[in-house]
Amino acid sequence: MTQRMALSELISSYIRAESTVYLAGFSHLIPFAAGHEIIRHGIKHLTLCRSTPDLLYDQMIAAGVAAKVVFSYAGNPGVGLLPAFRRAVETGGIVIEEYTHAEMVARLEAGAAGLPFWPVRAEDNDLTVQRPRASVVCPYSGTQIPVVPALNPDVTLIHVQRADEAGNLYMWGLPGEIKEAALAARTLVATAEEIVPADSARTDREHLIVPGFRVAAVAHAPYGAHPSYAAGLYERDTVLYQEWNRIARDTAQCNKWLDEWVRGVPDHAGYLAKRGVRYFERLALKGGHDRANES
Amino acid sequence: MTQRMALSELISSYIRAESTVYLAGFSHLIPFAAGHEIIRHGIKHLTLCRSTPDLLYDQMIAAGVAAKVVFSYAGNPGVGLLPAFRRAVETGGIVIEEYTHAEMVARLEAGAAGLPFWPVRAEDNDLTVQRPRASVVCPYSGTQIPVVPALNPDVTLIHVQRADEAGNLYMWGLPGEIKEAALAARTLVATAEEIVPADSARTDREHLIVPGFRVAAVAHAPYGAHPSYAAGLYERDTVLYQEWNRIARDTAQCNKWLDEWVRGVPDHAGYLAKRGVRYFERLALKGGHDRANES
Amino acid sequence: MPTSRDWMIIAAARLLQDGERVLVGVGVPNIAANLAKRLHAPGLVLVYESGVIDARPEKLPLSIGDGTLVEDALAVLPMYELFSHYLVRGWIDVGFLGAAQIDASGNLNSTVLGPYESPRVRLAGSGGAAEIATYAKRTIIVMEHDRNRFPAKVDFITSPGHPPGARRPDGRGPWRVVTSLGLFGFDEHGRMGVLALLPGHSYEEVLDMTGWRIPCLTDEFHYSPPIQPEEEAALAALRSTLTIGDQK
Amino acid sequence: MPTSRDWMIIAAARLLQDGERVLVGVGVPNIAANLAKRLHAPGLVLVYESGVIDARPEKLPLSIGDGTLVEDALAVLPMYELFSHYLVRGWIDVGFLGAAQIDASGNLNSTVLGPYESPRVRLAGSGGAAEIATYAKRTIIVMEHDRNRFPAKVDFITSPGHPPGARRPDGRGPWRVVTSLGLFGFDEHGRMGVLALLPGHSYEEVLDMTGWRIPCLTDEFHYSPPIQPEEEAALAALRSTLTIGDQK
Repeated sequence: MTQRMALSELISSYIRAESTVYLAGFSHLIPFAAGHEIIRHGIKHLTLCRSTPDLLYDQMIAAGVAAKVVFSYAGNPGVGLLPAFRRAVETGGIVIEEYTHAEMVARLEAGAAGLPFWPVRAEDNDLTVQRPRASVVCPYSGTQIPVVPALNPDVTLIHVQRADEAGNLYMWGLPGEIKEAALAARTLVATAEEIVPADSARTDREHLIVPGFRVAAVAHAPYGAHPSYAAGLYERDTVLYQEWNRIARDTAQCNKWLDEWVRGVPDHAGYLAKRGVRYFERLALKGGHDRANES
Repeated sequence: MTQRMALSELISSYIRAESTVYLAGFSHLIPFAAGHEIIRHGIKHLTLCRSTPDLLYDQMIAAGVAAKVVFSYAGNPGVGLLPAFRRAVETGGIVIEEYTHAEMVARLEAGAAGLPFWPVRAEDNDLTVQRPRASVVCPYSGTQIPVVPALNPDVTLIHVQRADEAGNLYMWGLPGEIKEAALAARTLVATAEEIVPADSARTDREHLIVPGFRVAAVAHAPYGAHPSYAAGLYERDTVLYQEWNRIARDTAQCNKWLDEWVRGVPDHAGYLAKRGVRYFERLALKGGHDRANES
Repeated sequence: MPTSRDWMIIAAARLLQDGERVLVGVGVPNIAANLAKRLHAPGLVLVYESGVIDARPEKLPLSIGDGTLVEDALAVLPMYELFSHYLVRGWIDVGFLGAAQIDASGNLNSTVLGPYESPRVRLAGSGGAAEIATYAKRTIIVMEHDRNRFPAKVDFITSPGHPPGARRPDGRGPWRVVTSLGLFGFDEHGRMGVLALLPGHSYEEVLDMTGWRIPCLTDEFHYSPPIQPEEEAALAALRSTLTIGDQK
Repeated sequence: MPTSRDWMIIAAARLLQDGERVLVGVGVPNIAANLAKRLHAPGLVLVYESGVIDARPEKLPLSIGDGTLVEDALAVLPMYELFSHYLVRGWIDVGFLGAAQIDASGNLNSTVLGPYESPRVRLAGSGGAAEIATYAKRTIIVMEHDRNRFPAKVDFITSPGHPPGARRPDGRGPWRVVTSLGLFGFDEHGRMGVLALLPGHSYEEVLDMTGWRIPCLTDEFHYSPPIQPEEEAALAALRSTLTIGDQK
């Protein structure tokens, strides 16, 4: 059964140095609160996986958390590139393992199904020159079918709009590859904007992403995706995305920012307090939770 | 773009003798109106595919429509076996190609993805003695992984609770393998309980099964799944399931029933008129359409 | 007076534990699982191959695709997802199946009586039974005890049981068989034997109704406890949820 | 006064036809596709690799994952389904992409400037660009025209263009390139050439800004019609939907 715990305890219980983690999310529901907690705990040598590494992974790279990134698109959405990621790749400070989106999500499908590979339709390109793609011979047609290897993260951590006390996780808005990453995980943990009594979200099953029995632990983390957005709850804090784009070009500035906003606060509650309640009010969407069933 | 047409025209336009058809549905949303129309049109030598052939396929077999059945479970849900199917198989009157459920839906996944095979986790059994299962060697692990061949029906026909004028198809309740069968089809057509103005169902996108551009044609067929059920709209007419179980044991009785209820009425409207409006009222669920968003 | 069918249903229900995830097959297992959930196992997670996870049916479902399974379910998944992401990944504790035939190794036949190519009786086929029997953490089989249904070797292996000479190494495969005569288990060689007899039945009767010389795995044949009033009442209540004509 | 960037956006928008299904890439293609939908192609079906089908954004989306794309969309699918069931199955009419570099065969680079193992500039990577460029029925590329961005051979092939010496046989692959200087197509050998010049630009300028001797595919260089008032107004209106600070 799902354990409910504080975010700090969840991170120290489940995220180990040198493990392969998938902090999921796609444009929205990026688990910033959890990622920052990983930085605070000083966990090192992680392999960070996500189709779309963005600001959070850039901050984690800047903080020295990552040894490797497995990805298909590393950008700051609508703003530009990821300065810390760029610097790390350009100076050899990090190992990368790179795919296309279609390959990356196929890797998760294999992981979710418990199979060692997945067939894809794909042409060769210079990525497959760098990382030759295997194939199998179709026993029916005799054709060579490209395949990609399964990805089974040691831990997938997702952030959702709603969890119930039984650990059932509900999300809405862009699904990206969040569910596949959850299902492919050896261990699945989550943060949630709100935790409601067991069964109280049961009528909302179109938004169930995984049942509680698949979830090892859940922590309450309101605004846990800030500065990304949570569909139906709050908007993206684009100013911070732009700000990071400037800050992150300079290592000293990066560290100063991390010291102030991550290492310098005791935990996520501290982060929220430091920003202040009023800060988040302007990001709130009209209608708030009521929009769950529309989006 | 999706053409809207009468059911009779849809059947004569899209269902050809000797083609492979998938009349989808899983316990509910069985496209009885469309299947009966196929019988009326006297179309022959069809290969009928569905994971769960039930009453409708039994009637189509009894009517001499089918040359072959591709399936994984042929039963009368909650009642017993399928007498006409049994007779046809036991006397060699029909060819069967049989899978497990997991294999059958994997075949559709391959078809939906445009790949010639699909990997599965499965052990051998006597089905694979009858129909040896191919495998591929995983290039990463070196293990033999069983595979099944893609299934791409010439035509998949599904019945949905709601279509809009643009051909967008919406369903709720048990999904079974309905969406996969739709996506695997070379040509997809549908019948619908109701056809609403274009875009008027747009807020209901959790229930969208395929966008209109995938749908060649749609016909209006209220109570088009009777005597099976349509979640949220009407209940199963279990008495008819039990009745068929008796009738179908005898070929003459079978034909008499088909003459009366299928061949003897001009079309689906004629069938509804023959049953009478009052007949259907007792099957209506309390709340009717309003339950769409719950189920 | 409870019939031997009632006994079988109740004995099967008792094997399910609260909180387990049970993949429920059609027929008697469906009745027994719903009964367990109304008795000692309210937290039993009923899973159906139709895609339903944690069903809370108001009525006894007539089939695995009955609308009553959908209404208050936690999740209703495409079949592909249920098989691929849940069953074969090991998230099901108990496969709870019926069959037309079972043999000494726990192989199940749901496909055909007689030869496959020229069947005497063509049955419904596997559905999910092949994968349920091989990927659930353990399997419980529930079926009427009859010589034709308990042959030394089934006519057709739909769901493979234990391999020749041994139990499956990982605990999977047939664990218990509940019949109208008694309760059965499997020895270290993966062969079925008697664990207990239902009241009013004898080992001789079992031998007579079984197509091989089925051994005893215990000295204590007594099946206990007897049917409790609340069990009988719950079974009657469950059956009463069916409308006339649907009785089973 | 429209800038050459405005010209590029408008010229790209004009290539999209009403009713087409266009898979919209990040950056300028996103602006152009949203502009087309507000002008001559209200029935344009905007598809995003984020899983959105038939988006009707109120505002200019800042990225392919912007919430405005989700609000009134027809469908919002898992990425896997969008790629597997729609894109690679041939249901996308137009792939509408930007890139860091393009070469004479229409190969696109979105991955790296300099060698992959020791990059001068590490870019974002493929995302869906590899599959979009190869599985859409045809591809339109939109990018600023600059010598560094139009080398004879791209530093890295993220999205393969036409094969050596020929166009792709099935009509797929690069079809048009819209730049800040003009409009380009591909000859029967799959090599890029000039179709038209934007006002104020010359063939000599194109030659100067292109890393190979790019030929002319037409005698008529004039790009017509000029920017229409409604195009300029629509572009301004689209940009005005962004809040201050988000301008692009």
